[in-house]
Amino acid sequence: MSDTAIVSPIRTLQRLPGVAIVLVLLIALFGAIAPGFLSAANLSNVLVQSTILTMLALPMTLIIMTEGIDLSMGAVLTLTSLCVAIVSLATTSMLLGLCAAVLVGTVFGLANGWLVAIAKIPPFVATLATLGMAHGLSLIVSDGQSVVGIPHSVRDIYSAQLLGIPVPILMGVASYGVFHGLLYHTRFGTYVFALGGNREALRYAGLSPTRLLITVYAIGGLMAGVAGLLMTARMNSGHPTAGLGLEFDAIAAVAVGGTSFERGNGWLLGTLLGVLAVGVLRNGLNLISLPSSVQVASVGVLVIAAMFLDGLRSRA
Amino acid sequence: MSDVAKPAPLPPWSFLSQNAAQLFYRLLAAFLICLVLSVLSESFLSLGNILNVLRQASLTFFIASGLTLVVLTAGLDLSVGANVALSACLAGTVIHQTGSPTLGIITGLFAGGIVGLMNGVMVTAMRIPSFIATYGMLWVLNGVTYWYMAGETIHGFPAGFRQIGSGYFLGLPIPVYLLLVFLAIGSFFAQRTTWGQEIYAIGANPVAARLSGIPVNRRLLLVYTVSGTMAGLASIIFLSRLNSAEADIGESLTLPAIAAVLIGGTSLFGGVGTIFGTFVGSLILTLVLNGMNLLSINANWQPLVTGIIVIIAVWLDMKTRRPTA
Amino acid sequence: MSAETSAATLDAASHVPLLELRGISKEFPGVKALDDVSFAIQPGEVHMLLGENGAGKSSLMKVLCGAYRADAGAIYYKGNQVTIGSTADAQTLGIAVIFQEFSLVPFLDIAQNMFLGREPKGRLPGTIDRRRILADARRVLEGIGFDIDPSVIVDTLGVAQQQMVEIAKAISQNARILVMDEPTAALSDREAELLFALIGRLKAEGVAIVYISHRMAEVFAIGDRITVLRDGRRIDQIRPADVTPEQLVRMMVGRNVDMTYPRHFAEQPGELVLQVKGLSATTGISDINIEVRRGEIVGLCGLVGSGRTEVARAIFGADPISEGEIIFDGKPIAGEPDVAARRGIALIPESRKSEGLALLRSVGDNLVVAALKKLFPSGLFDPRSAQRTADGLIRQLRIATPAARQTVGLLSGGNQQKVVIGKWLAAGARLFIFDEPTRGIDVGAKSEIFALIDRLVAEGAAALMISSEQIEICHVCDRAYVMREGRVAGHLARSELTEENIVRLGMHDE
Amino acid sequence: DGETIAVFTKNQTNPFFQTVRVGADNMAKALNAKILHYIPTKPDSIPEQLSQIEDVVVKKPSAIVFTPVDYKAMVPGVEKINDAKIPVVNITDRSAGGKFVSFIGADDYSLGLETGRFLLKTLGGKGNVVIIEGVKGSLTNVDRVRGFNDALKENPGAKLLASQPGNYQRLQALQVMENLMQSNAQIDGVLAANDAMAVGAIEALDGANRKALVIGINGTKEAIDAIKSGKLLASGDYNGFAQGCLGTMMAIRSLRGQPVIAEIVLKPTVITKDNYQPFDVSLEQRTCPSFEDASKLGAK
Ligand SMILES: Nc1ncnc2c1ncn2[C@@H]1O[C@H](COP(=O)(O)OP(=O)(O)OP(=O)(O)O)[C@@H](O)[C@H]1O
Ligand SMILES: Nc1ncnc2c1ncn2[C@@H]1O[C@H](COP(=O)(O)OP(=O)(O)OP(=O)(O)O)[C@@H](O)[C@H]1O
Ligand SMILES: [Mg+2]
Ligand SMILES: [Mg+2]
Repeated sequence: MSDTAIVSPIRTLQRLPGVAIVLVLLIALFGAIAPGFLSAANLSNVLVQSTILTMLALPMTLIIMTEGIDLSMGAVLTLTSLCVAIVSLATTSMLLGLCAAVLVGTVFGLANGWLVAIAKIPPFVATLATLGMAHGLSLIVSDGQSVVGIPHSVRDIYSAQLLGIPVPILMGVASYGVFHGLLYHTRFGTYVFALGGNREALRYAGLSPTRLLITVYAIGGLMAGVAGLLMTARMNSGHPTAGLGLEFDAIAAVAVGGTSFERGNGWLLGTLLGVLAVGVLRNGLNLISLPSSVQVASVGVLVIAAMFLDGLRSRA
Repeated sequence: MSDVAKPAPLPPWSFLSQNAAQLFYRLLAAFLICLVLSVLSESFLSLGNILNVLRQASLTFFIASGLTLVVLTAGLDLSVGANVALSACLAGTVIHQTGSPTLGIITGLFAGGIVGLMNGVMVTAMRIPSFIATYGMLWVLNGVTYWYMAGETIHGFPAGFRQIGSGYFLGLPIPVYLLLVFLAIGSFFAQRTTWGQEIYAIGANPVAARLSGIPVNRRLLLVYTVSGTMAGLASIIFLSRLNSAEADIGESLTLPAIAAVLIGGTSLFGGVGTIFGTFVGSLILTLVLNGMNLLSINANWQPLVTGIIVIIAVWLDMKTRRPTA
Repeated sequence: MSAETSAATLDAASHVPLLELRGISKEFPGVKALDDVSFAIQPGEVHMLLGENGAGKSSLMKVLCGAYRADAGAIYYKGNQVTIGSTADAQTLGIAVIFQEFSLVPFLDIAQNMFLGREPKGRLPGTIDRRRILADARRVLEGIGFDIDPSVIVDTLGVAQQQMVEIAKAISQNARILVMDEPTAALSDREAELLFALIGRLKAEGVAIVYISHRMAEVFAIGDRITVLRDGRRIDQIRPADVTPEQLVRMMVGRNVDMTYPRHFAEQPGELVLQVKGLSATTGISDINIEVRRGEIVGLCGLVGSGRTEVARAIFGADPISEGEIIFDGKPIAGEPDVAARRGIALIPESRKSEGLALLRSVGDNLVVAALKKLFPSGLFDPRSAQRTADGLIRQLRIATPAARQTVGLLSGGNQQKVVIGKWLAAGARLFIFDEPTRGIDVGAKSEIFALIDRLVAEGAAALMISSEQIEICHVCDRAYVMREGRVAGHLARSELTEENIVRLGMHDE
Repeated sequence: DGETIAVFTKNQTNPFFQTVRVGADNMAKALNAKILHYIPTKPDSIPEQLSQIEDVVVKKPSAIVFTPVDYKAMVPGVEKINDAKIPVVNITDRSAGGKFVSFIGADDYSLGLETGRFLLKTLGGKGNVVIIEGVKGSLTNVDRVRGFNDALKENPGAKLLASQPGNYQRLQALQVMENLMQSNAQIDGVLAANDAMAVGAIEALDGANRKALVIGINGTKEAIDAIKSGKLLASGDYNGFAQGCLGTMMAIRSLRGQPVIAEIVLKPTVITKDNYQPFDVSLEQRTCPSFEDASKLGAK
């Protein structure tokens, strides 16, 4: 019986997905060599910095589960961030800014969904095109300039605390909670699995894959809207290129987190771990101040290593 | 069962029409853009501008043609742009150090090919999905290039070498010849060699391809290496055309190359597509930018207009796809 | 024929049918799948729907359940005309279907799959009452005698278990009309028994059952009425008591078929082609010793899960081997499938759709894919010569396709199987490993395929054949190995080849 | 002695910031301090630089020399540094907010204006010109292009044919130039917002066998070579090396309680065929200006 006691933790470790192993290793490594890494202030830093990406990566998980992809998310985030800035500047109301951002984000999400589900344009191409549109609109509405002078109520969101916990962390946790509930405990979540796993099954069950698919993309846009508020709050301004490229970070987090690009196999917690792994890596490398080019390369190494570990595991 | 009347035969041209109609619509999209542009700007239809567009399209096409093979196997290579940057910097250094363009060209092609091969190894031996493997590779390459260049620019190459990118032969820019040559080679490889056929088969169903005795991993290695080598070739064209190399040249090349492949009708799910389609895709993208420059459209509008054109082009393409049940 | 009269007497004898399809036609591009088909179902009967591959059985059922819309014809429910425009319409009429292709979602659990779209509502809006869905699922599963935890993810189940989940899913709808499209194709005997018992109970409750199968034995075991389709047309409607299997097959195929599958057994076994010595693999097989000679068809039988597929894959190089040796034509062989293929081994895999064919490519493309090296040794591909080869094979194997350029995914199962075999003929293979070559294939096609295999070995090839239908092994094979739990449990010579012997050797010792 | 100075620059790809970093390294070596460089892994990424600030504040370097990737969006970051009471010197782009020990920069507007004027003067105050802009919305670009335009206004004889973006990228500038040459038979002058684009435009002109006078901005090595060979008319000197030197110097001096200069705006120098020699030395060989020289370079 002592045998089993020893074997089982190893077994668990073997069953751990690559991303979890990588995250644990990174935390142990930086805890040992990076001064201040394990301080509460720094850990809170990592979490706060990861919220925007989390808010994109969660809906991205659902989208990828439907065998889709949303390349427009970073550009839409940029646009919604500008919306927050412009509207709250004009109306001095943070809430109106948020509403505008969520509206614009959702419209883009719906457009993506429409292009994918009804016009039947492959998701990669459809969202590549809407990426261009959102980016273009960002440049047009801002005339390529930063938007500043927005009310303090907006920036306070990023720095405020509730019960001693920074509000962005709370928003991140809340988003995760909502998505977890949505994916694993609602009918809608069940249908998201079916969208990627077997769309025919949905049709035979009398459900409309089209509507569901549009909803999934709309949620992506909506979350980009909410994240836009955080983005603006963080910069205390709106900027026409600020969020470009974040979609690839989100996609990488989803993939590293163990969600596969086919058959509707999604793992939401893995996505969160993926986001955190990238966050921890960047933070730790900043603390030990390696040359910047090493930092660039190490992001790639992290992504490859996590996937490689997963591959090893699935073969064993 | 066979002595009973067979089901009504397909019209004899149906096989052709599936591809031909698609090709037709894609060319139509390009033609429509041309038509609009030639009405709006009289300089558009000049021979000079047509050659100009072809020359500009060539760079995208070189990258996109190799990428087409990767996409045909249901893969993706996000590292092509970063590969161009690194290969260009290495090739540039070699030309500077040795004064020999030939050695530089070999270096560029070789560096690109090695990077492609590494992508292939990750996809086959390490079984990492290509999207992620090449995304990781993109970061690694950027890191290496940033470190290697340390913010410097390599510039000033021998006149002979410069001919490749900016020279003319019989009144046509040399890159246009190269474009035609590689279009022919690429199409021939894809349609008229057994390797090309195997690549289509792998994209359509990798498991079935393996169980049909196709050495899937070897072919994938080949495809990624070719894609990398084409990126290396693009880096040489880039180098000789711009007379310089720096670390950030690749960033703006990847997405247009992917867009060209997809607008050209190659399916991300593999097994469907042609090199010629990719050529038309590169052309459409280049035409859009050319038109906006000719018409002096406010720069802020360019991404928006490009996005809309991409949608229209792909939508036209989708219209002609045979519906699958 | 007596078709019209016998159908008329049948119809007159019964009252208004529960559901009636009249004059249904359905055309696909290039294929007339259904041509003026009429079909009626009574409560409490098992109505067998027979026909060769591509006869239109599945299509008719898809019209019935709203998955396809008919081009012409009408549907009557208890005598009233109805339109079934969607599967939702069908469900309100009490029609449930077990489709031929699985309609399960891989990464949901059994309960979620069973109640997809009909989940019990939880307390919060949009949520699912987890406890109830599990309880309901457990009840249904127990009801059909399938002992499994409903919270197991479907992707981890084997084919047979997935088929049982499909059945449970249909049963859970409390349907009055239940359509089963080849439900036993993937089931082992034990599970099939469960299903037949279940069908008996449902019948007693007055449920009308439409049952599609290619297994002749089942037709006579459970059928109350038979409708035969051929090339999209209804040929006849009769009672099992009124026909012999031979007559039935004649109706389906339009000619006589010998169901003992005559063979030209070789007088003398040829030289050794394949020698498997002490083969073990991590996939769960160990110490396998097998020999195959020229001119022989060697059977490989055993229960589902006994490791037959794994042996086939290991020989072909599709799975790595951990121990032992494979000798082909006197020389050892090792490596990936491309090595085996080059040496002249062919594998006709168990799942033709996912492993055998590129479904979206054309018949022609699929036929030449394994022979590219042989046909074009220079590496230059000539589409016209490929087309000629494909056309030749289509004629030789009598593959029913409008043209070589037809998408292979649109062919019927039997014809798809012929394409898989055809590609190895083109490649000139000398050892054919068949893994369930007749699964889901009609009697006509089956006899053609066996004739084909016979001709192959007569011409000097060798074959190793896996089949779950022991009767086929007995009819066709020169001798057979029986597997049990990953090992070869015994060898049966031609004279010992009986179903009893196979079962005896293959059974687990309790 | 032994202070650590964190130096923030915008990216690892633009040669200009390399000169800034070399300047900072040089000065730190001379003053016996240690430099840590922070550069976003994605060029000019706002979120990344904000994260780097947050991380560095945890690490508490002695002082910070700071180039904001965006002068407005980075203000909250600067305020975080201020809150952590780390002295910070602003270089290159003037931050729109926050408290700084000192600002060292060049005036983009007058750089644009002066180089633009030089081009137009060489053209005799007339001719057809085009502007190739940098990245829309970046401070440097806005000011440089404003300078170009004001120089054009002073010369009513000159005609602006087009103002198109090359995003500070060589290839894009080359293609924009090729396209513009198709619709404009006569182009006499090209105003490019940086040297890489200027050189790209020159390649385009060469390729078409056409001639035009081209100016760029930044005074990079490549530009000096092109001026030397007569291909490039002039380049406005942005003097990143001096900015790096002086920024570091001011940071260290403030730590050591020595007097600092609150603001140095380096006077624009237009590098031409006549005055390129002092710029034609490799970075490593250049020496940082002394504190005394600094005041002469353009202190306010
Ligand atoms: N979606 C479709 N598009 C085109 N043709 C189709 C489609 N579905 C079925 N067919 C064709 O219609 C005919 C009837 O097919 P169906 O699936 O009904 O046959 P079946 O009798 O069920 O055969 P099997 O015994 O192999 O299941 C076949 O020729 C098939 O190729
Ligand atoms: N104990 C089991 N639990 C779950 N699934 C099982 C079990 N045993 C076998 N299976 C599944 O049943 C299917 C058939 O098993 P396998 O292919 O290993 O056996 P086989 O001898 O080749 O039988 P067959 O050729 O009839 O499929 C596989 O999908 C396998 O995963
Ligand atoms: Mg069927
Ligand atoms: Mg099997």
